[in-house]
Amino acid sequence: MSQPNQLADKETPVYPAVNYLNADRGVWSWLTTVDHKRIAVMYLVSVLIAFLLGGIFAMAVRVELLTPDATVMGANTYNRMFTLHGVVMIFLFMIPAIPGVFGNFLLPLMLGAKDVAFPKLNLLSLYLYWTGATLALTGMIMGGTDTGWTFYAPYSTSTPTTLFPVLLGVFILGFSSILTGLNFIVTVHTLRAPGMGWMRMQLFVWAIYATSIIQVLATPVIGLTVLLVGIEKVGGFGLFDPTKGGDPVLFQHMFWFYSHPAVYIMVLPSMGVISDVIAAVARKNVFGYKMIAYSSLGIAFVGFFAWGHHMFVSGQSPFDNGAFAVISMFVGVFTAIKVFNWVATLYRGAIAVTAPTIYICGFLFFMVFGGMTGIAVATISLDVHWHDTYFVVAHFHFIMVGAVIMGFLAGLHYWFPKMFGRKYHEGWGMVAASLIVLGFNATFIPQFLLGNAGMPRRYYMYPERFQGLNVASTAGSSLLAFGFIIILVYLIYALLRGDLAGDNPWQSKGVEWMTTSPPDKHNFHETPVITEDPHTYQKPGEEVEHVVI
Amino acid sequence: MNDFMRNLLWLPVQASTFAKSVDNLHYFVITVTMIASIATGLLAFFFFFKYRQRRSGQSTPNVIPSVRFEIAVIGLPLFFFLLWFVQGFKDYIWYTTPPKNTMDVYVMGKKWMWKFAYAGGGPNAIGTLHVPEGRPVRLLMTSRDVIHSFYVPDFRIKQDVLPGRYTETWFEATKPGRYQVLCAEYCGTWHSQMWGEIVVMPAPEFDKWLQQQRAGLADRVDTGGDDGGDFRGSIVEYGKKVAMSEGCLRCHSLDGTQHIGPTWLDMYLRRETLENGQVVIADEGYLTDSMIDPRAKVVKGFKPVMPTYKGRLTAPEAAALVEFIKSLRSENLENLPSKEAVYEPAKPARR
Amino acid sequence: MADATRKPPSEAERHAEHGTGRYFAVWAILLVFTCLTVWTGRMDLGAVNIFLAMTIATIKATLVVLFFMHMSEAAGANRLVFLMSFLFMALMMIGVFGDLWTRNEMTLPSAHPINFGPE
Amino acid sequence: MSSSDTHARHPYLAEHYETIEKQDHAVRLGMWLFLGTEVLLFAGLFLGYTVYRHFYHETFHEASRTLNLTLGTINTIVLITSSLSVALAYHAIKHGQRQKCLGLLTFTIICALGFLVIKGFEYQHKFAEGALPGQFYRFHEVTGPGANLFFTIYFLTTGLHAFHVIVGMSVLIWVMKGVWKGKYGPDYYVPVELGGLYWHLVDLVWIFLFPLLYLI
Repeated sequence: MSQPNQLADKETPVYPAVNYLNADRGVWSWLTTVDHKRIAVMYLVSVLIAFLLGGIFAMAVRVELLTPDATVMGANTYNRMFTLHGVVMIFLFMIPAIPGVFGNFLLPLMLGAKDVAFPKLNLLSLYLYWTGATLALTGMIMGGTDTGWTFYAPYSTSTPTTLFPVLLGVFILGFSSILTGLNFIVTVHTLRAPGMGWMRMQLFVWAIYATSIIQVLATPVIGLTVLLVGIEKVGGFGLFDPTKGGDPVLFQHMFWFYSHPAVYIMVLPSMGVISDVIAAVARKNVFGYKMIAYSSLGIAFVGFFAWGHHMFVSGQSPFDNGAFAVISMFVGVFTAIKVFNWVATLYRGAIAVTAPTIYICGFLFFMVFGGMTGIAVATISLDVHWHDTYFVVAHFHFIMVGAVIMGFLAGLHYWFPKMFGRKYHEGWGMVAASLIVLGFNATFIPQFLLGNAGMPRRYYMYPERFQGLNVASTAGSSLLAFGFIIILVYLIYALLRGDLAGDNPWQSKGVEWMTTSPPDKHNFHETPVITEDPHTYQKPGEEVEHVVI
Repeated sequence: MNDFMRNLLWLPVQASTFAKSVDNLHYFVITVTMIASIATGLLAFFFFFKYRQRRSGQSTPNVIPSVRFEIAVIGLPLFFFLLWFVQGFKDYIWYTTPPKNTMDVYVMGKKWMWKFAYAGGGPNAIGTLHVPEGRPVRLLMTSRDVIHSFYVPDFRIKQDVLPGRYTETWFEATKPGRYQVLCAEYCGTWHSQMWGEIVVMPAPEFDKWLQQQRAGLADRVDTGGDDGGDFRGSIVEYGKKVAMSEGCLRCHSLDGTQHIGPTWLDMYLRRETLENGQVVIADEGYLTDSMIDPRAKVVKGFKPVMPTYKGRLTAPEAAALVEFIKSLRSENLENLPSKEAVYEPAKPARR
Repeated sequence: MADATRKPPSEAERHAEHGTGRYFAVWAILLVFTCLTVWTGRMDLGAVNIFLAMTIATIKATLVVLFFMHMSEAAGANRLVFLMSFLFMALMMIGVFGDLWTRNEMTLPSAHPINFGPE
Repeated sequence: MSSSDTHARHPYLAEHYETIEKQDHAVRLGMWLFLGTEVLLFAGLFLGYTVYRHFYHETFHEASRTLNLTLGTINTIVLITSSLSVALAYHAIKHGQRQKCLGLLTFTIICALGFLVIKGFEYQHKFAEGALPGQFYRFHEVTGPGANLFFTIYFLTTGLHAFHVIVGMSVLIWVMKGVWKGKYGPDYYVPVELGGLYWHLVDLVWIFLFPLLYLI
């Protein structure tokens, strides 16, 4: 069956009676499913709960920082709050979110396959995620950890707080991440539809493939490092303990060898989402398809070389500081290429103004601002002043909230009709999107200035001169939280009583839109044969105007 | 312009030589970042309106990049990024190489407080450090428990303080005043209260203050209680106590008399000729190495009988010994190399 | 479309003519190399010792990977993936040793050896 | 791929693969990726070893002399022989010789047990001597700085490796159960191959571990 003419004008939307959601009934059928779409929906629910939890911790931290002294909680509780905000947000939301939800749901659909390469392994990843999450959260209840999400060595191995459950939880979450990455790499290598060469895969598939490479090759090192910290804390083996001859900077090397590629595990999938959504929203071929695909792989590989820029002031040698700084600049260039290509994709497009469009506009601004402040922090002399201050906090939130969560929300809104067969209310969508973009700016621009003024991270009490900016940031964060609540409300409403979406509401050329929405249990009735390049929005037989800039 | 940008970005006052060059690069980087991100945001916004979807199912041209465009897209950002790197690395190398004539201060980071001890002998204090204006000050820092980070926003300097070893940083204050020291590496419950203060005084006023402090040193201990820390009184006294307990004084005299080992009087920065004829300056490096590996550089005329103290001296003890040796200075200005060893019991020379 | 049993691809024939002789040959070479490295290991050759032991271990490892693990007949992707992991191990070592070799003497733990052991 | 085709599908062909070759290729690629992650898991420990050897090379050199070289060499030979027998078992099952494959796999598992027993002796000897990691270090023969770190790394690396030997053994036992029940034969032998691959990786790690700890 050749590629159907997806650009036919909208016929009346039909909701398939039998689809993956109601193919088999009962909770047990959900808990033992090997259908990648059901696993994706379960990931979506768990990941949103984790995001809610992380958000609550964030609000607790922001409210505490309203006054220079104790506001609502004691020092120990505050230290637990920011640690858990870090651990929950990074290990339970950012890393598993887009690969777990959209990777699982869309990768087989975009490749024209029936399922991922190892369906049972996919279910095991989900169970490992749940086990790791419960372990980490029980660690919270059993007294919690106050070491920050980085578990730096001499403090994490000598603090009396219960650290072992969280470390074990992170270790198991690492396994879940490895298995997902492994699954996706094999799927992309072996289960592509006939006619789909490497250059005919959609850019979301490229981004997920690059992310999976990082997941598979970087996560084992954090698994070992976290285990070593656990053994060190329990057994006192002296591996990172200077009083026994160990070297704490070695811990930092091993930790950041994973954690810097980990930030690319978080941002690359959202770049993939943006590439796909921007093409669909602008109804145009992606400008510089090859450049974006190769820079995804470029970020994946060169990202492994740059971990030292987290340790500029940690006693690392000036030579290594210089080496890591140069390499960080090259990783920055790959992101710059992508942003230029996305903006160029909008040129002479036919842009539909919808909620994903606002997220994309926000994404582009935040990606450039966040990315370039990252480059600024990589110039070593500035990092001496900025390291471990709120400037760095603002930088990585610009990337994590500004780029990754904007990408996640753009994807959630764009693929919501495909996943659940219903449409969300466009008006509310745009209101919420603008609120979030505004609230985000109001929260994190003051934090850049706080960093310049010299306020260090993880401060429970701070000198009075920083109070003004902190109050502004807290006000902004409540606006941001309000935006997220609105999204939750209208998405749940759309889930229950949204109007039907039909197979291809956005009239997009993605392969995943060829099947019904919500898709059948076995995705495609016949495996599609791919004959065109991805994202080509010309009607068949229409004369195509070629433009080269 | 400098003050306008500094206030715009909420940067603290520039109170050290390093601060100025850092801020100049800062202004350049931040302006280019602001221009680039606003331009991208506006361009995207402009495209949103100019190329709105006018009718449903509207088809669009196939726009592809030319090689020229690709090179520009890679070249332009790379040029700026590498330019910043070069300037940043140059400033950083200047920052990590302290000048020769620095005034050394030993900094001890301990759970939620900073302790300062002047290298050349002088009052050591908890929390406040008095430094002269216009003279480079080098901080030799170590920690007693976990990793801290010595951060002075007004000087734009920050350096992690690691347990079990020394890290160093330096600054040259340009404006008298009181500047806050903050801990920047999470170190426990009261990480947020681990503040200190650097009081920058005009140079003559500082010298007078130091002289006055040193005079009354013997009887007045400035450090206050210390829970079992090994800094009882000044570091020089501590060094003397270590020298006595480790048996150094059996071979090294303190008042210039010849004995089994070279005398420690006026040893610091003395030009010693070694057994192999090589001439070496007895600076901290030589003193520490000789403690660890005495047979490596034996002074001419002396037997290599000194046992190695490798593994028997902890870092603070070795440092205290060095300070004790540096504090033994007689009035004679000219520093003669040591003569040969004398094997009778040492008679205290009358001076 | 899919026939019931494996269609006899050329790959199977290539496997068949490999007798078990190859495995015994590789086994014998591995034992010889083990004895060699043990014999040279305890000799006091200084720095050469480390280099020699590592080259022998690498030769033994490549033998095991190529013949016992059939990397020689494996598909391209499998080889690429396995070699990438060694590349990243080497990258981690280079990054860390770039720091240790050029670090200021004072900031190395070996500069102030703290002897922890029986008093 | 409509299900109405005349040929019976291959008994172990999962329904989302077209042919058994595609599935075999996918399974092998998945296994090699997993072996890559195992290599990187041990890479962390090898990095720890090289860093601390860089800091305390005399003590590491001295301490490696106190290890029992004969037991180490026997262990290496045991593992290499078990690697051979696994390869032969894979060869046998590919040619349908079920009994021979079972015999060889049992021999491999016996070798693995032997390796663990010898390792047990070495550990017991170390516990007696007091050559234990970190704060438990009471060994009098080696007293230079970093001596306790050598034994920390010794116990961590050999401990993690022994754990992988146990996992490898259980994988081989699971494969033996399949061979015993006749699941695997000339037309379906990939699981035996994967069990063998994992065992060869365990042997590969020991090939590097043995000189680092015992010889240099």
